[in-house]
Amino acid sequence: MNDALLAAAGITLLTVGAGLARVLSGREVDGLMAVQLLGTGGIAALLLAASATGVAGVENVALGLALLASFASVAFVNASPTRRGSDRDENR
Amino acid sequence: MTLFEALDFSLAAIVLGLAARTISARRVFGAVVAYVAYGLLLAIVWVRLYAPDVALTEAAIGSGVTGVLLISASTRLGPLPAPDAPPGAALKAGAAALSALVAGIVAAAVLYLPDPAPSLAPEADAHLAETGLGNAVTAVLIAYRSFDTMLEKVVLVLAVAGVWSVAPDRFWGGAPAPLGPAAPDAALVFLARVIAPIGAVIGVQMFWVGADEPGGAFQGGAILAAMWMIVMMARLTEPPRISSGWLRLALIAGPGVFLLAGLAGPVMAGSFFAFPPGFTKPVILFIEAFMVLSIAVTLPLLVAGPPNREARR
Amino acid sequence: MSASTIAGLTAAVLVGLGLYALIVNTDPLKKLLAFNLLGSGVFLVFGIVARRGAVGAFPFDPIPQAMVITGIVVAFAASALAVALMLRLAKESGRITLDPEGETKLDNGAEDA
Amino acid sequence: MSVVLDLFTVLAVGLGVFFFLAGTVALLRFPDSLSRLHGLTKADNLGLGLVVLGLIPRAASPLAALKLIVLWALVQLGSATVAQMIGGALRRREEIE
Repeated sequence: MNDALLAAAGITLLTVGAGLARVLSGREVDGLMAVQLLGTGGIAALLLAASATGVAGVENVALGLALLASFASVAFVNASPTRRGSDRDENR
Repeated sequence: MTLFEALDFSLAAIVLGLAARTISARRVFGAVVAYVAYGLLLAIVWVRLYAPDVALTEAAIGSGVTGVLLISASTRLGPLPAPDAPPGAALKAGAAALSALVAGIVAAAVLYLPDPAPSLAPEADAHLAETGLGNAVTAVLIAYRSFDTMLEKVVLVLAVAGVWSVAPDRFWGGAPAPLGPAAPDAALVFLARVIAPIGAVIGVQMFWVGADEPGGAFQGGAILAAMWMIVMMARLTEPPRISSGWLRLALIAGPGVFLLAGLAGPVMAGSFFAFPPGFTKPVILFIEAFMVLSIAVTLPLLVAGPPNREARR
Repeated sequence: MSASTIAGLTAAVLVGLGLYALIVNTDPLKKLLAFNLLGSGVFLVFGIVARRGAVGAFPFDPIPQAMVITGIVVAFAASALAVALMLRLAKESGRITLDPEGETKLDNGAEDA
Repeated sequence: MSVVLDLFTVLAVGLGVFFFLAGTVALLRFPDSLSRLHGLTKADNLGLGLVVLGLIPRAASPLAALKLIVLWALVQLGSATVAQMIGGALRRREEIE
C-alpha cells in the first residue's frame, strides 16, 4: 500500500517537473503558472509522500502551502511585466 | 534503486533545476518566480526529513514572503541604469572554482558526519512532559531556548526600526506605499474578501495546534501576515501610518510579553525565564499568542518598506 | 542512499550555486536572491543533522530544527533591511552599485525595464 | 473493511495521478498560453481532489480529514481566481504586442 502511494507521489512529482520545465522556459507571463502547478501537483505529491512515510500533521503544512501559493501568485500577477507602467505610478 | 531513492533523486533533480533557473534567469521577475516555486518544492524535501514545522516556515517566510518582498522591490526600483560592469571570465572562473570547493567541503561534511550522530533528542524528550507540550520543536523554541527566541523577536523589531529609519525626515510618521496597483483586478478583490477570513482562521488554528502538532507561532503568524498582505494588495485596506499607537504596541507585544514572562521567572519559579511548574503550557500559549500578533504585523511592514508619504494630521 | 544523504548532497550543490551567483551577479536584487538561496542550502544541512539525530521514537532532533526556524526569520529580516537600503540608495543616486568608484552608465537602462 | 478502503484509496489516487498526467500533457502539447492555462487548472484541480478523496480514509483523525477537504476547497478558490488574473495578464500582453 505504501509503495503504491510512494509511486503515485513519484509520478505526480515527475509530471510537476515536466510542467515546470515547460512553463519556466516559455515567456515570462507563462512562468506565473509555475506557482499554480505547485499549488496543485506539489501539494498532491507532498500529501502522498507524507501519507506513505507516516509524517504526522502534514495537513497543516498543505493548508499553509495552498494559502501561500495563492498569495504569491497574486503578488506576481500584480507585478508582472504587462502591468508595469500602466497604473503603478503612485508607488514610485 | 528502491522506490524511496527514485522519489528522492527526482525531487533533488527538480529542486536543483529550479535553483539553477533562479540564478540563471535574465530578469529579476523570472528569477523570483523560480525562487518561490523552488521554496514550495523544498517543503517536500523538508517533509521527507521529518521536519513539517520547518517545511511550513521555509515555504512561508523563506520563500513566499521573501519572494513578494523582492518582487515588489523590483517593481518599485523600476528601470535603473546597469549597476556595474559584468564580471570578466577570470572572475567567473575563480568564483566557479571557489563555489565548487565550498560545495565539495559541505558534501564531504555531510557524507562523513559522525555515526551515531550526536543528538539532544533524548533530553528534549525527557523534559517534554514538564512543558505539557506535544510538539518538541515548539518546546525548544519557547521553553528550552526561550532566551534565544525572545532575542530573535527583538531582531525583528530592530529590522522594522532599521527599515523605517531610511525614510526621509519629512515622511516620518507617514504611511508606507500601497502594496497593490491603484485599480486592482476584480478577481483579486473577490479573492481577498473570501480567502482572508478563512486564512485568518487557519493561521490562528495553526498557532493553537502548534503546541502538539506541526505549526506554531511563526507559522501561524506568517499565514496571518500573508492574509493581511493579500487584503492590502487588493487595496481593501492600506498600510497603516507608522506613528499609530496600536501598530507600535502590536510590534513590541511579542518580545515585550516574552521578556516580562522571563522576568517573572525568578519570582514565580526560581530563575530567569523559568516557567512555573504546572502552568507551563498556559504560559507558553500566552506568550505565543502575542508573538503571533507581532509576527503578523512585522512581516507585512517589512515588505511595505519605509513610509513614503507625509503624515496627515 | 538514504533520504538525508540525498538531501545533504542537494544542500551542498545549493550552497555552491548560491555562492557562485552571489559573487558573479551585479544586480543587487539578484545578489540578495542568491544570498537567500545560499541560506536555504545551509538550513537544509541543519535539517540533515536533525534527521540523523533521530533517537528511538523521535524521528528527528528538535534542536537543529528550532534553530533553522529562528534562522529563517532572521534571514528574512536582513533581506528586508537590505531592500530598504537599496530603494533609498536608488532614490538618492539614481542607481545602485556596490562599487564606490563605479561610473554611471545609462546606456542599457531602457532594455532592462 | 480495510481492504475495501485500501482499494478505494488506490483507485482514487490512481485516477488523480492520471489527471495530473493529463494536465501535464495539456501543458506540453497545447499551442497557446491561454489553452495551456485552461488545461492545467481544470485537470490539476480534479487530480488534487481525487488524491485528497483517496487519502481521507488514511487521515489520522476526523479533524485531519476535514482539513484535507478544506484544503481542496481553498485550492479550488485560489486557483480559479488566480487563473482568471493570469488570463487577464496574458491578454494584456497580447494587446501590447
